Amino acid sequence: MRIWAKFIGYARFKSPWLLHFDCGSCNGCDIEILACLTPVYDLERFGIVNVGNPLHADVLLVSGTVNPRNRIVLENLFNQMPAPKVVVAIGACGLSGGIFRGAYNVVGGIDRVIPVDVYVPGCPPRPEAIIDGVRLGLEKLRTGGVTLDSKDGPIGATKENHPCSRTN
Amino acid sequence: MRNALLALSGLLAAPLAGSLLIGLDRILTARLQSRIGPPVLQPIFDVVKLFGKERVVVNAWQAFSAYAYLAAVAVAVVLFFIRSDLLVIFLIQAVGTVFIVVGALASASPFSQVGGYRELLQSLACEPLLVLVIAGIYLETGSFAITAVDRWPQPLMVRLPLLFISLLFVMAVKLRKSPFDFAACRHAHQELVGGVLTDYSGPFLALIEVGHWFETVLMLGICSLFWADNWAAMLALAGAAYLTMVWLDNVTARMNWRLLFGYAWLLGLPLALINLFWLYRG
Amino acid sequence: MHFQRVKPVRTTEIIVAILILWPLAAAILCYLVRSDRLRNKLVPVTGVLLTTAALLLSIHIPFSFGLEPSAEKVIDVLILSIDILLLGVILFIGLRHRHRLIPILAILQLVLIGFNEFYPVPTPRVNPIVHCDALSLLLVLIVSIVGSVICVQALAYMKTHEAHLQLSASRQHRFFAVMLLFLAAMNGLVLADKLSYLYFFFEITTICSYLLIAHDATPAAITNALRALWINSFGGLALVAAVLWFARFHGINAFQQFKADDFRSAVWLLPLAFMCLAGFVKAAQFPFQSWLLGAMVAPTPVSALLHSSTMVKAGVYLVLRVAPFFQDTFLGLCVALFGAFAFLAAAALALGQRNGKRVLAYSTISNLGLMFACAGFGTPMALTAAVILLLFHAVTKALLFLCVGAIEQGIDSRDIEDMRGLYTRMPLTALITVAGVIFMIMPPFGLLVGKWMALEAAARNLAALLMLALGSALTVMYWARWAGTLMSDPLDGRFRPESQPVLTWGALGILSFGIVALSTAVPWLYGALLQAAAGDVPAYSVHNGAMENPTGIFSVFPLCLAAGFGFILALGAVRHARQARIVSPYMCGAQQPEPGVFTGPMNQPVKSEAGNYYFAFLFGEERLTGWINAGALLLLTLLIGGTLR
Amino acid sequence: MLANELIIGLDSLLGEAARLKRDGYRFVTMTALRLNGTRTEILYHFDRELHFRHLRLTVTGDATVPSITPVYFGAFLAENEIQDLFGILFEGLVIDYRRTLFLETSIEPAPFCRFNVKRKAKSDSPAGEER
Amino acid sequence: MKVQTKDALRLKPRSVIPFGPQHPVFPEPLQLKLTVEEEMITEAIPVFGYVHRGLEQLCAQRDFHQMVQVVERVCGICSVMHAMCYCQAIEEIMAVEVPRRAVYLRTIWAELHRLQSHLLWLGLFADSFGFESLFMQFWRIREKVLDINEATAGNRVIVSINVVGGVRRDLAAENVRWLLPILEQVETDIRRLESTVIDDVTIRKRTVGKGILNGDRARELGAVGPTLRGSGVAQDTRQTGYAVYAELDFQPVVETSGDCYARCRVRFYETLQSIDLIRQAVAGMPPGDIAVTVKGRPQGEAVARVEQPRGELFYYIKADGSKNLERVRIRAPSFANMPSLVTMLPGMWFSDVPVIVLSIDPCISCTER
Amino acid sequence: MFSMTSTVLRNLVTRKSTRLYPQEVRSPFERVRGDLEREAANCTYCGVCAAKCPSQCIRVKKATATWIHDPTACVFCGTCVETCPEKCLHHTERPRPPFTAKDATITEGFKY
Repeated sequence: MRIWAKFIGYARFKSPWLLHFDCGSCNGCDIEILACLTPVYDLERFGIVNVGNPLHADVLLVSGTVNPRNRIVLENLFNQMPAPKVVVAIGACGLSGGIFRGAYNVVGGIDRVIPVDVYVPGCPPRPEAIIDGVRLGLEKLRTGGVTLDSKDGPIGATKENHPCSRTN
Repeated sequence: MRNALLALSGLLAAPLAGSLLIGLDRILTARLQSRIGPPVLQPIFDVVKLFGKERVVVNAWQAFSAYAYLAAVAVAVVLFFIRSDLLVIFLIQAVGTVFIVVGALASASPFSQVGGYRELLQSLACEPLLVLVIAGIYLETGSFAITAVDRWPQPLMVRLPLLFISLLFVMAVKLRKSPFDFAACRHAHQELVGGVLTDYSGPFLALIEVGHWFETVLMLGICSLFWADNWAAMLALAGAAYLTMVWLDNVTARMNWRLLFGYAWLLGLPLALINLFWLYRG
Repeated sequence: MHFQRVKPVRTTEIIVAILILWPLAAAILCYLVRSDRLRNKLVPVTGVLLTTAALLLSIHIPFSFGLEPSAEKVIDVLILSIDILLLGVILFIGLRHRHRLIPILAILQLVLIGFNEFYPVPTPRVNPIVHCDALSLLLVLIVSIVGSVICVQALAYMKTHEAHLQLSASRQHRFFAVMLLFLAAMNGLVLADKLSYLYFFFEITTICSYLLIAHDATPAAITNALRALWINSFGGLALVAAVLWFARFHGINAFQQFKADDFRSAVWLLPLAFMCLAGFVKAAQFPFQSWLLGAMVAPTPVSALLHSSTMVKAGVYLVLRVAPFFQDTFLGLCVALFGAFAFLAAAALALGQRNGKRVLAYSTISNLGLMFACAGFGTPMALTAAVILLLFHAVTKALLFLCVGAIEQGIDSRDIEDMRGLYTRMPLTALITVAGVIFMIMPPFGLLVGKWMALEAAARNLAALLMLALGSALTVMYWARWAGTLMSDPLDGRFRPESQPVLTWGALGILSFGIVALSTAVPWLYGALLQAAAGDVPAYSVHNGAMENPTGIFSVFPLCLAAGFGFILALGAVRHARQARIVSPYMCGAQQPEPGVFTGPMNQPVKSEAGNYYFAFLFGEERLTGWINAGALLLLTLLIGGTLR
Repeated sequence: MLANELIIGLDSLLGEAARLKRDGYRFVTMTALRLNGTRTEILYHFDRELHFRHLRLTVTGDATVPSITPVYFGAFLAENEIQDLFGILFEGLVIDYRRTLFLETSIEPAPFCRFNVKRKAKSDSPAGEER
Repeated sequence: MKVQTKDALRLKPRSVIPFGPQHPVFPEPLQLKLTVEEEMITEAIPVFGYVHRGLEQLCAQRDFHQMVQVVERVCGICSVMHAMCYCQAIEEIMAVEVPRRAVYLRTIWAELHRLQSHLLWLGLFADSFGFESLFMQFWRIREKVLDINEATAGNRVIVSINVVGGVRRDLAAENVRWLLPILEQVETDIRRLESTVIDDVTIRKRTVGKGILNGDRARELGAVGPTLRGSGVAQDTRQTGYAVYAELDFQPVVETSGDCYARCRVRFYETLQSIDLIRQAVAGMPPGDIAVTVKGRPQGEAVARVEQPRGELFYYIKADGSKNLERVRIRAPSFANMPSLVTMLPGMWFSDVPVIVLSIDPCISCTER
Repeated sequence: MFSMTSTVLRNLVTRKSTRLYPQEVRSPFERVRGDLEREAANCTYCGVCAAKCPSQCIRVKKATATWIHDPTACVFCGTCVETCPEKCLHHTERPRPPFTAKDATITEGFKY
């Protein structure tokens, strides 16, 4: 059984399927994510496929400042994903709201809505950084310590699972 | 006893061969796109990972459909390995299709539903072709049993070349290859997201993926019957057919189902009929 | 299986009498004593009796018997006078409703019969008058068992039905009287060997169907009943013409006198073609399909009993009975093409239907077409296919009709679109319906065994093969669409039992179980009954539970085993999956907590909908029926004209 | 004080728009800007052969502006946007998102407002897709 | 908006499909509420607001220099044009004379951006009809353009090169020498795909006759850019001669059939046109300063427009003499093309939705800002 | 017809265009705007960078000699680098690596 569990862990590491959601970003990050899948960076080397469907995905890549309308979408997508799952926030907007902090329709930061496992800074981060970010997330996936269980119901930005309070 | 051994080997070898084939397919596709591509074992990693995921269902009966689909294609492959009746194999693999559709329709997601209808339309377009292909084999060998093909002195290809082209149509559809991957697409960059597979998740998706391995092997198996002289020729023909599929996948845009009907019924069906007509006359 | 008449004749005579006369008596009793309590007992008792009798009959086949000449004469006269009476009734109905065709057709039949009586030709005395071989037995079993189940279920159905209609006075006595009378007539029809008796029972079924369709007495019911009456009268005319032709020109008045070698010239084949025509009419083949479709206005048990599982089988029986005689003739080829065409055309029309009962009706026509095609091919394999289809179609279609009846009473609609997500409202009925669909289109169930044989038998006929291949694909499409629709909707995984009368559950249970059991037992049934019903030459050898011949092999037992195993596995998976986390279906992330609802424009909740595809532009009735009728007429002309060569 | 500018009033707006359309002008966009007090300026930008033409309309308070979407269908997004962000309502919008084009109703008041206008519900007029 | 096609047939139950906000064919969140009858679209209602950030209002919080960085991030694909247009408007208000070399550099980067944006679009468009290997090819070529960006401006996508009064970086001579052969390569690569994009049967099956918009209708709906030029209207904002376009030799690429195929052709040939323009600009680039120091604060109002890859980009700026601008109004081309999209969809097949939507190259972040 | 064939076949035989990123790292271009670094020794805490930053992601307190830069909000535009009077800010060639948790001192320093 332990061997099987180990094998599954290995397979998780070898076969992360992506879901990318643009949560109000300027396109820069989204295009860089897409660029990762194309020949020059070829994320499929790592078994990564962009599935575009939360029910199939293991890794949620989110870019963009969250706004009140799409934060619901983001929560929905996150809750639909089967555990174990990793959330990678991409770009300055996704990390904190970036340059748009202070605008009236900006919630600012993915981690105010769902727990984030990896932060990839940059505006936009270059594909190498995104690859690093995803691999860092996978490392977390293999060693545990990610959002393994989502059976506790919908996850909002509650104090307990807020990554800022959870880590450190 | 021999049959039992054959059946067992079919059950074990088919998914393995199917997964490796799809792994190779992904590498080759990547190379054609100037990429490196995933490791050969990638399909196996994918499936193992999916088995290890949380069970998330949209409708519990989808689980039924997934199992039924897998069972149907597995039985079809087993029947193929014990060299049973081609028509029975056809009917049983059609069961798999129906369960895929019922599973897709069981979800309230419009993407899954539309995918279900498209899957039905696909089978509507290509099942008559498959029946005609099988009938052609019967007319040539005098029996629907595959054993008759094994015993047949000359390759079927000699007398059934047009039917083989029709079979390639069916293969393109069944293997979900572009240009006919509009019901469910492996790349998912299409209007239907995952098509019929949209609302399957985790272990259930894994079952369907394994089923797809079986189906791939089955289709290539039927293909290989056209040159059943020796193992090398069978493998070569199946390999060539699969290469054709990969090539087609990479040089065509996705069609829609109207165009599929156009091609399958206005091109594939007449081709098959012309070939059958020869056989009746000859 | 060649027993000469060694069995005591007396037993078989009693059984035959029970099969025909008991339901007749019960019908009269039903009509006269208008008591619910009596009826509620009488109908099940009749059912049990008929079932027992039919089963008992199976150990005596084949047998035939005649009557004393004096007795036969009495019965002849009796039957002739009832014939004339019936035609008089039909004439009266036609005149009363100012129908143009019915009186003409009735008068034509009367003229023919009267002409025969006034200018009789000497014919050899007929003995036997009753002949029961495996084919007849098969029909008797279907009529007696499936028919009884439907009648018993109708007890429950009609109660709700009448409550729904809010009638002042119950008309159930009449309804059940006609239903039972119909069972008697059907048994008589398949057991009678003498052609004039056959015609007599044929007419009774026509009248019965008229009465039952018109039962609700709504304008639509009357119109459709009249349509059924005139079309079936046309069939009656064809039959009487054929019967009289045989009697007057060939001196033949019973099936037993047919000899295959005779049927080589037009004078022999033409009446045979007429007989086939009568069969086509009764089986509602194109272009006569409209009566069957119209008959759907009747209460659902009527549809189940008359119009799909039993009455239309009379037509198939008639053609199968004469099939050995047109084997290898042009007529046979035409029948095969005609049947294959009907199979394809009806499947196409069914695809364009969203009325569940009409889908069933077209599916019936389609399957009957397939049986005719098999009869036309005439090879042992094809005839085996025909009888297997006959058996399994009757049972499966009865099941589906009862399901649709239950659904209709549950949701007040026959529209397939309204059945979307029926599982959440009527889970068990929905599941049984889905099971019925699965029985229709999936191996290893009997119908598919039949279809497999039919396809293998058709492989030598390119045109028929093409039509069958296309038709099968269409068939799968419309059934799978329906099954998927029933199961669609987001579910919380809970099973809420629904309430249905115990009789309905019983009927549905018996039929479903029957199909599974019979399907598993196909190899055994084949040896015991079906092979004999299909003719003298065995088409398949059975070993290890597989049907096998040089053409192909269908391993029924192993496949049933696999199917059962797969079913249990999959059911376990469902139970297991119910424990899993239920999530919303994929809605592009816009879903709301309420199932199937997404956030649309202006933040308003929008119910996501998914409509079935019906391809009205291609498969709509308005679009296709004309062409199909024309094609069928063409084939019929070819069929009749071809005999004149 | 843009070049090629015409100052118009509420009543001459639609006529002017229709005239521009007749003259073959393409609708470019609309700009709203909040002036001091309760006045709001709405600029309509048009273009013909790569030359601009602007209409300047000044409205006061929570006046309702006639929509030019019956003339220029393409203006529906711009007008809806101004409804959202400035709280000015348009009368006769062909597709009316009822102030939900960009913003959730939770964002109150309209972000470009320097004073509070009441979000008037336009519930009495049917929404765009019913027309 | 409800554009009904024919009478609804009795036998056509409708489906209501939420197409987006998260949908793999849209890189950005946009929702189309589609009503479909047997896969034919009868009604399409777009839903916006998933990318709205409200950055026009940020001018109250950032000074007019900082706003350059903000408007660059309206859209990550065409950031140069946004900054350029913004700077042009401010420069007009403040009457700043921008050095010639800076204007040339702006033009070069703008055309590089157009080139990468069109290549990106061609890839996405190929993906919209499931031609994955073509998608990969175009994106592979695009990487070379991005390399030029990265080497010359320091970043791949959002190059942050414009400032009010000029540009921030100069193009060194060795960079120019290095850039031209790469452009050569890019051009060869693109030309190699010409026969596929223009002639492939399967592509034509999916694009010809889809989403037809005739010239009059396009003008009436306010369409701009390739959407307009695909409908036979030869209008290109670059003809106004902003930056140095007045000195460069080019003709707008125009197609007449007005369908997705025409728009695809326009963009495809515009990539080659961009390469040509870059070459012209590089050849004609004068020596000199790359920026002037801007002193003082703007007061007044101005409009400016440039040709973005998707069409005409329009800025209206009003300044009241303070450090912060009073109003920045951005009308991106996708905003102007949305009405065309809404009218193009009904009557088309569901499988054509991605093709038609992508054919206007929608940039939702531009549309909603 | 299938004119893509020549392209895909050429791809099959020519060198793959994939950069094997984690194994082989391409040498960066000059003056690439990577991570932001400060040479604390030269910094006078004048606050020009904080004032000019369009993303407002730098906080400077002269009194306590603190200079906090929030990498989660920084858009790496280079404005601070150009405007720093002491030239003590510069971009590295490598982008800032991803991290799994926000730095508490930064989140404390920037309450937004």
